Amino acid sequence: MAADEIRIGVTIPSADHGWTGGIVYWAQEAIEDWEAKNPNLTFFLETADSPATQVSVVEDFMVKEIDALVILAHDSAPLTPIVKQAAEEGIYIVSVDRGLTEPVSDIYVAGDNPGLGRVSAEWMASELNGKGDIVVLEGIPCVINSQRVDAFNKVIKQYSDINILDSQPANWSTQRGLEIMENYLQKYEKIDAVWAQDDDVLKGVLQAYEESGRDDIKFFLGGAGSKDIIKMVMEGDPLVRADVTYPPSMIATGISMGVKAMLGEKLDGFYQNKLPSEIILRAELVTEENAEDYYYPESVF
Amino acid sequence: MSEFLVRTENIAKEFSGVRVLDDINIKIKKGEIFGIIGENGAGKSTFIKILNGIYNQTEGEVYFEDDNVKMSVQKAKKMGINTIPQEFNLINDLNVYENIYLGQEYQKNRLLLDKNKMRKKTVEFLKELNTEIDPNEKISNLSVAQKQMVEIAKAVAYNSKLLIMDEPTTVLTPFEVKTLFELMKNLVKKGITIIYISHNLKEVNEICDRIMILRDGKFVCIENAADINEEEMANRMVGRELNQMFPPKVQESKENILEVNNLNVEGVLDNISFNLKKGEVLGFSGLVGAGRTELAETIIGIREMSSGEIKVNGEKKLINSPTKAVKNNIAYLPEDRQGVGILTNFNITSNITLISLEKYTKFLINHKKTKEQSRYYIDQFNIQTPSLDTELQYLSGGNQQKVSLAKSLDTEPKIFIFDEPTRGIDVNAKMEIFNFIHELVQSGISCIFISSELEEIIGMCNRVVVMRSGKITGILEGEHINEEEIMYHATGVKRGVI
Amino acid sequence: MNDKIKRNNKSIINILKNIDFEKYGPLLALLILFIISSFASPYFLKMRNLTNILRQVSYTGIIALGMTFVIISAGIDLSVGSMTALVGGIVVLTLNYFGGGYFAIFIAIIVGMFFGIIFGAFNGLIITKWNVAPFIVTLGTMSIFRSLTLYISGASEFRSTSSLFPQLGMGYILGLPIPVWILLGLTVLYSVILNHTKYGRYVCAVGSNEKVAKYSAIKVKMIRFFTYVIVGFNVAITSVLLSSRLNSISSSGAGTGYELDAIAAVIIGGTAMSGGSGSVVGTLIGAIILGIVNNMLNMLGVSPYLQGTVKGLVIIGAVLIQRKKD
Amino acid sequence: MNDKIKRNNKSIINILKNIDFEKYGPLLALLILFIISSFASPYFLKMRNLTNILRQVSYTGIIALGMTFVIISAGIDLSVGSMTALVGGIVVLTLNYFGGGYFAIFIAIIVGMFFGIIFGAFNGLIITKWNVAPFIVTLGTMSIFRSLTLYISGASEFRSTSSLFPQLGMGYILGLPIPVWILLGLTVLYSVILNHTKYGRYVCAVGSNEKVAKYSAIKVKMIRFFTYVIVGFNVAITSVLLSSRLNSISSSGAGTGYELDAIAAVIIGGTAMSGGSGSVVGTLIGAIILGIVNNMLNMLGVSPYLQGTVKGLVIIGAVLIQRKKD
Ligand SMILES: Nc1ncnc2c1ncn2[C@@H]1O[C@H](COP(=O)(O)OP(=O)(O)OP(=O)(O)O)[C@@H](O)[C@H]1O
Ligand SMILES: Nc1ncnc2c1ncn2[C@@H]1O[C@H](COP(=O)(O)OP(=O)(O)OP(=O)(O)O)[C@@H](O)[C@H]1O
Ligand SMILES: [Mg+2]
Ligand SMILES: [Mg+2]
Repeated sequence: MAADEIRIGVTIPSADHGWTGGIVYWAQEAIEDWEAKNPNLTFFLETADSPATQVSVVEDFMVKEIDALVILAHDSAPLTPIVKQAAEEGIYIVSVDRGLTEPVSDIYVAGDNPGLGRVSAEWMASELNGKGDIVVLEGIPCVINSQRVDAFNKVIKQYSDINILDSQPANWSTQRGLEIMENYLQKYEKIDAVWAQDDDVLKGVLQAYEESGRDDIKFFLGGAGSKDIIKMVMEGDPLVRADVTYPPSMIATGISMGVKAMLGEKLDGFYQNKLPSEIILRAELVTEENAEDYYYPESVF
Repeated sequence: MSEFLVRTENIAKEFSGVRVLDDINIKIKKGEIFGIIGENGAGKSTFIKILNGIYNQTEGEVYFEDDNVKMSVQKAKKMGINTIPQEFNLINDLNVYENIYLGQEYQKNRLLLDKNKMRKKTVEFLKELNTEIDPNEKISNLSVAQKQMVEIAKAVAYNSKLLIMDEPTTVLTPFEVKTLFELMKNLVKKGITIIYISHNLKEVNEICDRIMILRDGKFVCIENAADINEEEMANRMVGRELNQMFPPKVQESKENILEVNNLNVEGVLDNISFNLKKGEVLGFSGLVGAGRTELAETIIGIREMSSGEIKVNGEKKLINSPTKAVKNNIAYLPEDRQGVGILTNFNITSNITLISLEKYTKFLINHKKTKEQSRYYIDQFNIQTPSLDTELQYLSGGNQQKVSLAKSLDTEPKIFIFDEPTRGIDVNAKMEIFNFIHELVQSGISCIFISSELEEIIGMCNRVVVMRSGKITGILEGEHINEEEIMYHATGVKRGVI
Repeated sequence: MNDKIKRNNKSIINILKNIDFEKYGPLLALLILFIISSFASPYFLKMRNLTNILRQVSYTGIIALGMTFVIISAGIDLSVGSMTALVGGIVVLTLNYFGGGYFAIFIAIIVGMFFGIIFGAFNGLIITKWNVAPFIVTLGTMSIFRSLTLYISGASEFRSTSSLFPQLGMGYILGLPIPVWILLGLTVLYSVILNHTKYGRYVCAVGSNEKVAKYSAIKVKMIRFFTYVIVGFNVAITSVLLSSRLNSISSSGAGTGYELDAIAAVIIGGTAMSGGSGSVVGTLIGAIILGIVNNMLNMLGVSPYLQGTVKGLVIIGAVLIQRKKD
Repeated sequence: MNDKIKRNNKSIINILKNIDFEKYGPLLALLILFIISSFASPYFLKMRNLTNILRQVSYTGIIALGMTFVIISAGIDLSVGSMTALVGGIVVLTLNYFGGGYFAIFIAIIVGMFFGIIFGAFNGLIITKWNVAPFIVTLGTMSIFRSLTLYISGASEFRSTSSLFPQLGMGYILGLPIPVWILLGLTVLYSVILNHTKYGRYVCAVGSNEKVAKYSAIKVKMIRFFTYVIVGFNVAITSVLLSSRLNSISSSGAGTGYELDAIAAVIIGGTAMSGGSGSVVGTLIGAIILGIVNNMLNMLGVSPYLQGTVKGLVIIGAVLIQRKKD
């Protein structure tokens, strides 16, 4: 290996639903871009289907003598000890999205899970004028899901006239979203709005609603900003008027931060020498007005 | 303490309401050989399964050494009751010595198995039985007769008080039977009591002290062996006079229907050549492991031959699967009934029509026709069964054998290979089967008749092929078909020497 | 008089005692569950809810019908979920390629069936030709099929551009969704095949005792092979229905967990894992039982965390009812 | 001379022919994989990499050792993954409750073992006492255990506050990680139990032919029952090691997929799904084979989408080498 070769290991959860599919896509995009730009950069990209597998991946990276690690942790606590060990061996750590439980990363690039719940709730509350019955379709029961749902519920609690009728896990799966929504539609005579938390799930939900032939639901809100849903917002769909971002491209940003740190580059327009230690990506509200800016037709998600 | 080891009082057994044993009161003396005979389905196996704890009686009491016991398999083992069952009770995945000591292993330091001791003892037991079987051989690699010897060794290996033998000799040749009888006599001398079940009335008469006869689950009588002869035994078993055992032999035609030339199977068969004539019963005799079963399996395409040819009706045929054998009108009745013959969780009809299913199928199976056909066989062979839908595991051993026979027959073969066809079949049914074979050959069907019972071979066959360790050592005809010459060719030594 | 009553009483107990629990166990479990559900939730008996359950059940149900044959022959197929995604992807790609009209739908279905059969045959071939344990082969292809799906799609969705295609998965005929008709039709078809054809009989024989089957001139490998082809074919049907319903197939999510659902349906339906015998109608009942459980968990609003506990208990309970007495 | 060479050639071929592929198949597969890997990646033979592989393997490997007994007895246990999470959660909670010192670690381990045995016994009890198919029971408890884990943690992580606890999972003794020592020790122990004790013999007997075992006065249910207890015990060991390594347990992610990995290791190791015989050392080899495959996929940087394909092919290939001739 060349003396000035820089080795960067990237590990992310494997594509088990749309959003993680997007993560894989954006990671590959960023790696391709950087490899084209700088021949000294060598990337290793590994997906992992569980926290324990991801620990193995990091162990393997260490054998490969990486200089920097970009990690989107499967779960925070289980990955912390091994990342800490990597950091102790002098590897530069970029942690993306799911933070670690100890301050071991050099940079933390994150989406805002509670933010997603909060922004969603605030928008829904205002659309409902603080009054109405809503149902919720959650993700897989896990930390991220809890963060989103808890934040959502906290905001909704402030509106005494908004009722959460039901909240069930749809596992971030379209088919499951369809089934759960079918059941909701049987169970509740009147629903004013639906929060699906994830755009994949929302697709199933819309399908179920369309088939039911009902017309009581005023609007639906998904999450994460998949291109299909953004497109619906952009085209002024009356039922899907907004989306809240949780962009999978954050992994690409994380990779770039890792590269820049290795190359000793600064951020453009940034007056500090070192890169920032934390970058939190806002959970942004996408509406018809700004949807065009969030539409990436060539992305997989 | 009384002189009786086992007493039963009013034993009765019902299976889902059907009474298969009724009111059995017997006393078995210590140190005697107690024979039980009866037709297929008479309840012999059921009776001993009550004694060894496999079944619980519906009514009545069992006394063992004067204690009233509610028997279980565990208790029976503890009390020293051991059984050689009618169907093999061996674990295929374990080897010989592991099977022999299953449930009664020797241990070192009360923790680890003492394998060497068990191996050594196994060799000893097998030697006592004049059998050479590697104690490390897996059961699934043994021939049926070898498995039977292992079963015997297994029962003998335990410290028994009561040894139950349910048809132990059906696959054994006279040579092994003799060894077994000697062993039994030795055991009795040591004070062990033996219950002996067999359809070979001659053997029963020879070895037993007293004989109990059962008919339809009911007690008929107990006689001293000295006071009763074979014919009487058979008559009382069946409840009527029996006539001539073997039908007359049919003159075969000159035409060969099957020719086997220079057939070799590596390590098993060595240059086998013989022919089978139309309408002939061709006997195959030999000792355990002579390779008769292997030969049959090679002819029907189960085993691959390394060289040689098989001609059917003068035409060379490649028979490399049982399907081809059936196409060439060859049928096989296997000796290993439960291993390869019948499906124990299928009912009678499904078993009988399994090979010949084509006959009953246009697009769908004609269930009516299959039922009619199996009813025909039930009548023909007098198969004892509650209904056509009874799964085979609930039939008695002999009746299972009859179903197995019907299954092979239903393919309407031109060549029929019987491998130990009378295994576990009562005298009456034997006669029926012999008559049936007679009818077969009369109608021009040719039979290969593999049997370890010399009497059958002599009584039934036009010619007899004798085999020894995979080779043909002689083909006997006419008056040469006698016990002495067969044994000579089978063992390679004159009688009396062995 | 008294005497007669007593006798009557006894006979009722006898009748109950003599119910063949092995045979009617699944039906009994379904009945009990149905009655409990009717009381537990006012929505359960709504016509729409019942048809919903049936449609939700049809995807894994159809696969389970094929799985019945595999399990009766003493095999197993873990690859069905991944295969659903892969075939679904192929169906959508074909559909888009030919423009999404009626003709395209027709071609896509044919192509889907073709690939389902090919993938099933691939499993069957390795299992029978090379004599590798079905569990391992299908564990391997489970991984392979999913990976190919991800590769082809770049881990995204296969999205159909046809506006006609969804009619198949969404449509109703005589008040029942089309997938339900297909499920019921296939149940009848396979039930006939299992009970009234040579093939069905041979599948049972092979599963019961392979050696006996071989000696009985049954082409054991061929019979085995075709059980996997049948599953592949059924997977293809499910793929078409599922992709039509959603007008898309997610490469990562489609079909995940189908293998366990399908196997569970087969076993709840009374077929033994050890093979040898089984019932296609039982499998249908098993699938419906699972569907009702899922439906009721939502309808009753059981805590998301505890849904798994209830589901597990009901699955065990359903089989407990039909357990064999020793 | 020529003659001699010929004869030598022949004898080598004969030797190759006579290798007992069933017995040494797993070892052969491992050797081939090892050699290929050494050439394929410069990192493979690094000491650090080899010990990494062994440690990575130890979690499912330990479970697979127990699973060997279950499968030999013709059973199956799908609940091991969920059970790992639940026991792991309990271990961490206990640890935190007692303050995280050495004493707390000791108590936590004891409590973990206890619950592992209890959960295994629960599976075993339903399977043997009520005679329900192992596949269904453990499918049910797989769902139940996971659900309880989620419920207890509120779907979050169990985080240990102890700074001593990780030493167990991360520490080395004589150059090998502690979990590897435990894996090797247990392999020896279980190998002795399987091959040199009555219990092991009986497990084989029960798996090969239950009826014969019963008639040989073997307490079939008891033997079966304890195979599940053994698995539970091993799951507990894995739980302790895993939670110590991660100093936490994720309620949704811990142990997912362990059941398939463990079963695959057992079968790759030469134990037949149908039970009756098997090898503990084989299982260890099977687990290592899987570990090397995973390691190589990472080391060679195979495209994430195609990793599944390679993995599937290698799993099938490893068993193909040791297939039985008919
Ligand atoms: N488990 C069972 N369930 C139902 N019926 C049974 C069962 N076992 C035996 N039977 C029936 O009991 C009767 C007696 O069977 P048993 O095996 O005792 O006969 P046997 O005298 O040993 O006959 P064979 O000489 O053919 O071995 C038979 O009619 C058989 O069908
Ligand atoms: N599956 C097998 N694998 C290896 N060797 C076998 C196998 N089956 C049988 N043999 C061996 O082949 C030889 C011939 O056995 P075979 O069963 O054909 O004898 P036989 O003449 O039919 O006598 P019998 O049936 O009375 O035992 C025996 O030595 C036996 O050990
Ligand atoms: Mg009998
Ligand atoms: Mg023979």
